Amino acid sequence: MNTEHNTAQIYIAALGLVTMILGLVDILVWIGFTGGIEFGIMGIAGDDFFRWAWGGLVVFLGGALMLSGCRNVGNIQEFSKVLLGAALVWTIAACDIFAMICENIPAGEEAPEFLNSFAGFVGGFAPPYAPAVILLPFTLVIAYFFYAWGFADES
Amino acid sequence: MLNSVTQVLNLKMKLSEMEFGAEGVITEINTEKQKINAMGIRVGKKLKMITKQPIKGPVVSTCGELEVAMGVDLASQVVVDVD
Amino acid sequence: MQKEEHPNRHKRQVVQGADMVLNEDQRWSLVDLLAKQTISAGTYKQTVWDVIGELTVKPLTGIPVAFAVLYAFWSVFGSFAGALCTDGFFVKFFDNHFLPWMQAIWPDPNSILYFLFVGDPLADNCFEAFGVLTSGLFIAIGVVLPAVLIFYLMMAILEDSGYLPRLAVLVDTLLHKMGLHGYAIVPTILGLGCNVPAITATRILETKKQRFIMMTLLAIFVPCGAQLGIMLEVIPESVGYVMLFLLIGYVVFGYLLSKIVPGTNPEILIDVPPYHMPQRANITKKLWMRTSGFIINAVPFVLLGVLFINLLYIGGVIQWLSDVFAPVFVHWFGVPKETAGPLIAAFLRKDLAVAQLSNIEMTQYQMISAVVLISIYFPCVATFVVMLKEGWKELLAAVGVLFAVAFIYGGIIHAIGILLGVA
Amino acid sequence: MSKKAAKILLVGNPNVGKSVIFNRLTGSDAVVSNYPGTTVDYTEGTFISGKQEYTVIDVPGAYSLEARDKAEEVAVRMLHEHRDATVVVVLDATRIERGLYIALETIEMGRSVLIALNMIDMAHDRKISVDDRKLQKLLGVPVVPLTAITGEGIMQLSDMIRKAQASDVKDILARAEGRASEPAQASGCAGC
Repeated sequence: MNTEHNTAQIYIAALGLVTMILGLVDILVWIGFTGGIEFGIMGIAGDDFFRWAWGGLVVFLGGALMLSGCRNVGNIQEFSKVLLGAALVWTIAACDIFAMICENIPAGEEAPEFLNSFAGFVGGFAPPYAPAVILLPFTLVIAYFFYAWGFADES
Repeated sequence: MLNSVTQVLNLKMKLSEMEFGAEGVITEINTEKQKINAMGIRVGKKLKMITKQPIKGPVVSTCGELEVAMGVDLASQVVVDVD
Repeated sequence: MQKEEHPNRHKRQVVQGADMVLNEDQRWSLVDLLAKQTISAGTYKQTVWDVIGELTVKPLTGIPVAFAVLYAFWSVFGSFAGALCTDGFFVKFFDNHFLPWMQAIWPDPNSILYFLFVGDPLADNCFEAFGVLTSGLFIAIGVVLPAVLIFYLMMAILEDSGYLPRLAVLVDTLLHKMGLHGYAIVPTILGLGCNVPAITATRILETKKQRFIMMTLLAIFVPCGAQLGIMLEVIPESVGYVMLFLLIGYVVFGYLLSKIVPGTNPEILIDVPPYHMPQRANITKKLWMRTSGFIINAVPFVLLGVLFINLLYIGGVIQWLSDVFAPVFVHWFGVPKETAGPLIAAFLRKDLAVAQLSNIEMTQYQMISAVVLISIYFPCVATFVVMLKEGWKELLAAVGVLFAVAFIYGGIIHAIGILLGVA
Repeated sequence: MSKKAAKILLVGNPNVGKSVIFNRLTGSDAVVSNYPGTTVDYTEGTFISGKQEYTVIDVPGAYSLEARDKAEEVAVRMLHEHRDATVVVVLDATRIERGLYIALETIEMGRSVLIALNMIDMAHDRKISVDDRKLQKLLGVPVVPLTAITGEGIMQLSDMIRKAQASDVKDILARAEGRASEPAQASGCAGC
């Protein structure tokens, strides 16, 4: 258990740090330090105040929460901070995914029909993705800890 | 009429001045007693200060299973025997 | 602290039919006696949910969560109402199917009835047609309804999960200084859906002063879901700035009002319940009741509003008003004089006014100024009526404040524009 | 449906699950009304138990009957308006004390009362046990434990409504202080 916690600690610390950096980059791109960034499957357009400045801030704060609780993750108080930090990232990612779904159900604006074709629908989910979406699978590990370490079944 | 709390070396303190996480027994409620009582915060009950918001925001405390938020001026009228 | 309102002076006379009545202290000690004999608490280990309950009310950890919740609120709203319902479905349906059909079946494009109900015979979309049955129906069903629906759904989830009191505690720090109460966040958020239920929700506040400030701010600075929907549709790139100006106005004028308005502003004293999983049955019931209430109370006004504006156009009233007020609009607010028309229209439905604005040539900053002005200008008729129900004196005072605010704030925004060099 | 609809008022603190109980009891015919002269809304619905039809009113949440805000004022007025109604006081089993206060106030009014002890599952999770039999004996009115969220105990609640009865606070005090051992008359059916 202890070594598992140790590894987890390092993992969460690294994840928190990366999350903070990516959140910060979201904001910086919006401010205008660079144009939109594309890096592999990750894309930061930075065009919209709401999505990138506000959303980026939430990602940044999520990373900060994970980092603040990583020192002693076996402790319920500290773990809750980590979980909350992950939840902030999930929120942004879920909103992004929900937006993709909503945008891809209808056919394009010029198309005469109402519903998108199946291929068109699936195609709408092609990369690039926002950092929060890319962080999603990595932060879901924290949900695994939540169950694996028995925090879930106390109630 | 409730049991008088006589403990040694305890510190009487306003709820608004308590440390985060500090616990104690309420000894006086000097304002809007009826209203505060109705929320379940009463003299003789054990209370734990959870948090207070910055720039004179509300104070949150728990009293048993109850969690109550009150403005800082109200909180300064609740006196707690801190242990 | 003396109380402003003594709601029940008749309290004591009512207790009858019982042999004995306890006073407050006696009753509490009886409660203690009963509790002692019936309740036993074992040792209970704090769960993650309890800790999160605490974390979300502490400022350092709670404020990030509040940011995320508001982000989600806005994002889901935009995706569902904007991208999926309005853009994805209703625009297409109304522009490609419904409008051509109306134009084809309604006889005599040159008649007054055609102008009133179908609008411009050459229009190829429902924003520009401006007939009761074209633009009116499109806005009511295609734009406003999805906005209000998703809005009330999220509000119901916030309420039932137990997050709302925590949000109230966090924002009370600011709202109390504006003469309000943390729970003023409820009418504020509801007002982003529709001002009518929001005005009703001001009952959550304790004193007349608080209710007056809240109603005034709602009428002035909180754009309703209909407006938001239209704004997202017509000026998507500027909505953020419009909201920013409105938010600043909300805080600044709230603070000023709290200094001016007489009355008391008691402090927050609320219960913070533990988190609960929202129940589907409860959510759907609430959603249905609120949405149907909205359809009954607000939708007829959209249709009547379009009719009324069209009549005013035919009568030449709008033209006359915009000539009279042109100097104020051009020099003081820095917007084109054609905006006078939509401003008159705004009294009936603010959302329609924004739609009309989209047809006027102007710069982005002028557009932002005009939309902000329309938002802070008069509440729609439906809001007006519910405010009247709360008391005509308050309504008159609110109207006075409103004109002052619209005049001052419009000038300030123009000045900021000049300073930034974008006006 | 022999008699005309009997009235039930659901009374209790805010956040005790009153509306969940209301939704469980009544069907989809619930109506929201505005209390005359105020901005406070309340919900009204009907249900049938045994052969009796009941009209249930979900009274706005109140901490006490010394009304301090509009919602509490409406709660007090409703209690006075419907003098013949049975009052179901809803308590949150995890935070009983605060609810007992308004329960006692209602009993002192001489009303016919039934206690719905809600959120039993939460109390169990939190290792709080409430002796509902004892509470029933002490108060002299029927106490029904239930978990409205899952629906557990709702049937018993609707069956027990006709067993609601008035109690005297003098006797409650005597029993609580151990001066009288048992309630004067059998309270409801302690067995069910």
